[in-house]
Amino acid sequence: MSPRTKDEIAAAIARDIADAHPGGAFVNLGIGQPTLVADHLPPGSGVVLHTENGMLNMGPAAHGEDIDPDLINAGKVPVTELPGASYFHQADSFAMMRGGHLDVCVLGAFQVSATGDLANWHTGEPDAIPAVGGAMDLAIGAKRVWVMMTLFDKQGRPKIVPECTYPLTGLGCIDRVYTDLGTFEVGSGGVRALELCGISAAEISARLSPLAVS
Amino acid sequence: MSPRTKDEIAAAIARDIADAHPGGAFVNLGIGQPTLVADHLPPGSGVVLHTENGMLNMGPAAHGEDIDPDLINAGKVPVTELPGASYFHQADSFAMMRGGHLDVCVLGAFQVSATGDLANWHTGEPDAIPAVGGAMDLAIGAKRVWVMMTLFDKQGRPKIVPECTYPLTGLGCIDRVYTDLGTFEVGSGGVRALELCGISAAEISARLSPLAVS
Amino acid sequence: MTARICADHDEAVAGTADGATVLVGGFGMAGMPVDLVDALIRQGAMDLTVVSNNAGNGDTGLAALLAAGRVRKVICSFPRQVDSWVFDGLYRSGRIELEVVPQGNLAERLRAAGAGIGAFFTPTGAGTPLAEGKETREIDSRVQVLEYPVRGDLALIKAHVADRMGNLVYRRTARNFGPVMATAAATVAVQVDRVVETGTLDPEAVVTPGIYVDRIVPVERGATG
Amino acid sequence: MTARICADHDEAVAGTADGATVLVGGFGMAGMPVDLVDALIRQGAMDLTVVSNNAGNGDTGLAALLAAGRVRKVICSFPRQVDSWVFDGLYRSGRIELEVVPQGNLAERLRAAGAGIGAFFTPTGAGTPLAEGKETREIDSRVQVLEYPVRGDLALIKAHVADRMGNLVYRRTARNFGPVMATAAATVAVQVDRVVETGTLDPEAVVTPGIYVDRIVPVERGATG
Repeated sequence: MSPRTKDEIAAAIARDIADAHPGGAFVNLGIGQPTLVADHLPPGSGVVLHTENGMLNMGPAAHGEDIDPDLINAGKVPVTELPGASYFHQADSFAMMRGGHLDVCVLGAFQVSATGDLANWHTGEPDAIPAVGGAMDLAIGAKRVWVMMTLFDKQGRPKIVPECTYPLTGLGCIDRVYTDLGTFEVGSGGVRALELCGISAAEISARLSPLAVS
Repeated sequence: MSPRTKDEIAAAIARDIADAHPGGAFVNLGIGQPTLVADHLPPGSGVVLHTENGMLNMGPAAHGEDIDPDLINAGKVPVTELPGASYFHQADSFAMMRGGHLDVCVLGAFQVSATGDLANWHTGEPDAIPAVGGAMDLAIGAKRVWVMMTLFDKQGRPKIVPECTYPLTGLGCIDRVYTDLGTFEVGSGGVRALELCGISAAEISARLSPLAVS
Repeated sequence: MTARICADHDEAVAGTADGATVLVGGFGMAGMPVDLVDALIRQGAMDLTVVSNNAGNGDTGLAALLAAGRVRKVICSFPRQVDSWVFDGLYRSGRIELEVVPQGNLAERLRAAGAGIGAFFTPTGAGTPLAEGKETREIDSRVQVLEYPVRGDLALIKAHVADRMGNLVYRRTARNFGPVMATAAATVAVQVDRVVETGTLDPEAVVTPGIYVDRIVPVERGATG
Repeated sequence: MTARICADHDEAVAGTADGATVLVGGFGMAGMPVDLVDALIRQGAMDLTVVSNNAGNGDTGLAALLAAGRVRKVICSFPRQVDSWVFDGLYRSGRIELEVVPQGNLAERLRAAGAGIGAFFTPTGAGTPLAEGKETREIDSRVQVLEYPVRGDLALIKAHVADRMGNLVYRRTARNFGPVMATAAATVAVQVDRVVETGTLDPEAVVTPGIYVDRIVPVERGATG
């Protein structure tokens, strides 16, 4: 088994969401790669997508004549509306999120710590302009918050770390991390590999060291 | 000039609301006598009535075929809807009130103190069942909160007092008191008679003593 | 889990545990989910805490639940009404606890529960007996009282129309506590006048999005269409 | 004072004082009241604090207000965007202050201002740099941050339709910050696609009741009917 493509990671997440929620689920997919998850949800999954700029039952991206500048997702991409949609204002939308009504939220990340801390909003570079958007709300705003990312950055440094070195988005908020090289649980029990893709357990342990991976 | 009837008190309040708000006003009329104010608003006053159970632009009481059990006021009396009405839930309705968006609220009272404290929800009798409803929210929930009451109770005791002996509804929240025997300002400046009806200044001072009335 | 259309009111309240906190919508009889409350009486859960604006009217609905001895405590703003004799009798004989909460604070505490707000400062009630023992702080030259969320295990509410995904619209002032209670309970059961196909309700006019709704019962059998 | 229909956008922003805090609706360009912001540029108020989700896109609207040097401080959740070069330049050269607020906290702080809530505890941001120096408290086994209201002197928002009493409905996700900002400012100016006669909007579907609205301008002259 080789490392997973973005689409394969997204497919794994989509399958796990559907399996864990046979009666349907309310899901928020963060900006960027997590939006790919929508393309892999099985037909009839009953998954309802929330976008934090104020909508439930968001449909796929809009093209051509379907583009409506008043109908966009959190990444400001034109989208469509599915039957059963509803619109609400920002305070109501984030109340829905903060109140724990969403089943799953999937986010990108710079780093996730072994205990589930998330860093995904700011590189911490001195001249970077800080911009958080809904990241901190999303991080604490679902019953389960999952991360989708590559396991190593472009310099080959692990992104699951003993402790985040980038500025935090949320404390102990992540419980699962889907990567190209496998799926990991994080949290109070430390890091546990649920599945490895194209890499051996020994190599993972070596490359994530000094983190212990069980 | 003789003491005012309830309708005359209500008419005085209605006139003062209209005079102070030539561009229209948003007004909440408490349960009981204050509802009489609505009948005395001049045509075209632009006054929009709020009822805290969740409606703006409430119309007069409903009769006969117009009665709809889903359309009631805070006193649970069937009412009607005027053009331009809107409905909202309880959190939104009290947010509107607490946020200071109403211009005037008119309430009944057991007692008002010289500094504007209000007691209107509980007689304090040991076997009385406490029931506050929206009274405490209304007391602090308008730019101006006025009281409509008789100046003396059935035993002849003044209801404008140095300090309330009944349990409080709100602190320093009342700025004007309309009574059968006159209209009074209360607040940090103490009690001031704006108008007396069928009673002399000397007699008011004597009967409200030890309160100083200016 | 998306909303489920129930065969009857009994199914909608099934599984309510003894000791549960039950939020009951309505302001007086407007928005009162009488059929769901009747079903809760049949269901038999004991030792309940009921959160509702009033404490029952006449001898039916919430009053009947109280009369059946199922309620340990009532949290409400206005128990005393001309027709609240059931509650009045229980209270006077010491057989029911009462927590009186200003109506706006009750609504805001329910909203806080649904919105994940840990606590909030409100000027309502400051300096009154209902704030006794509560933390206060002066903010913006105004004494404010710290109030905490009120959460339910079950909410029983009444709406006008639901679609099959649980999106709700209400009717006039019967909306009252429904939308906030729907956000504040682990399980939300709604009785509606009718159920329509998904896609029928205007997405701009939905008041309670389906995410908040678990169980739906049309009041009259056959009112699904 | 009930809402007034203005002859043009300039009338809707007249009287804005130097140093005012201006709430500007919109999420990106959806719901952005571009014409009102343009009028504010013409109006000339200086030293403004702008509260908006973003810090301007391209060279028009909010970006143009920033470029004109009228803004001392921006309070927003997401200044950095692909087309936020105006803000980026001002920020990097130290000519504008920035307060970054998580989007949900921003919305809730605006709501608190409109709802008369003195402050609230929220879990969002706890343990992060954006909560540094803020009061925290553990509630329900969760660290929560105390956040205060954000109030405006003026709110500029865009809605879809207004009636003559100022009742508003919005369009799709352009609703975003409009309804909360409308509650949170002393003066609320709204640009709408059209104005209809009072009584035309469904009272069940009104999103912003007219009580919150002061000044209304139809975007195109003659779009009143």
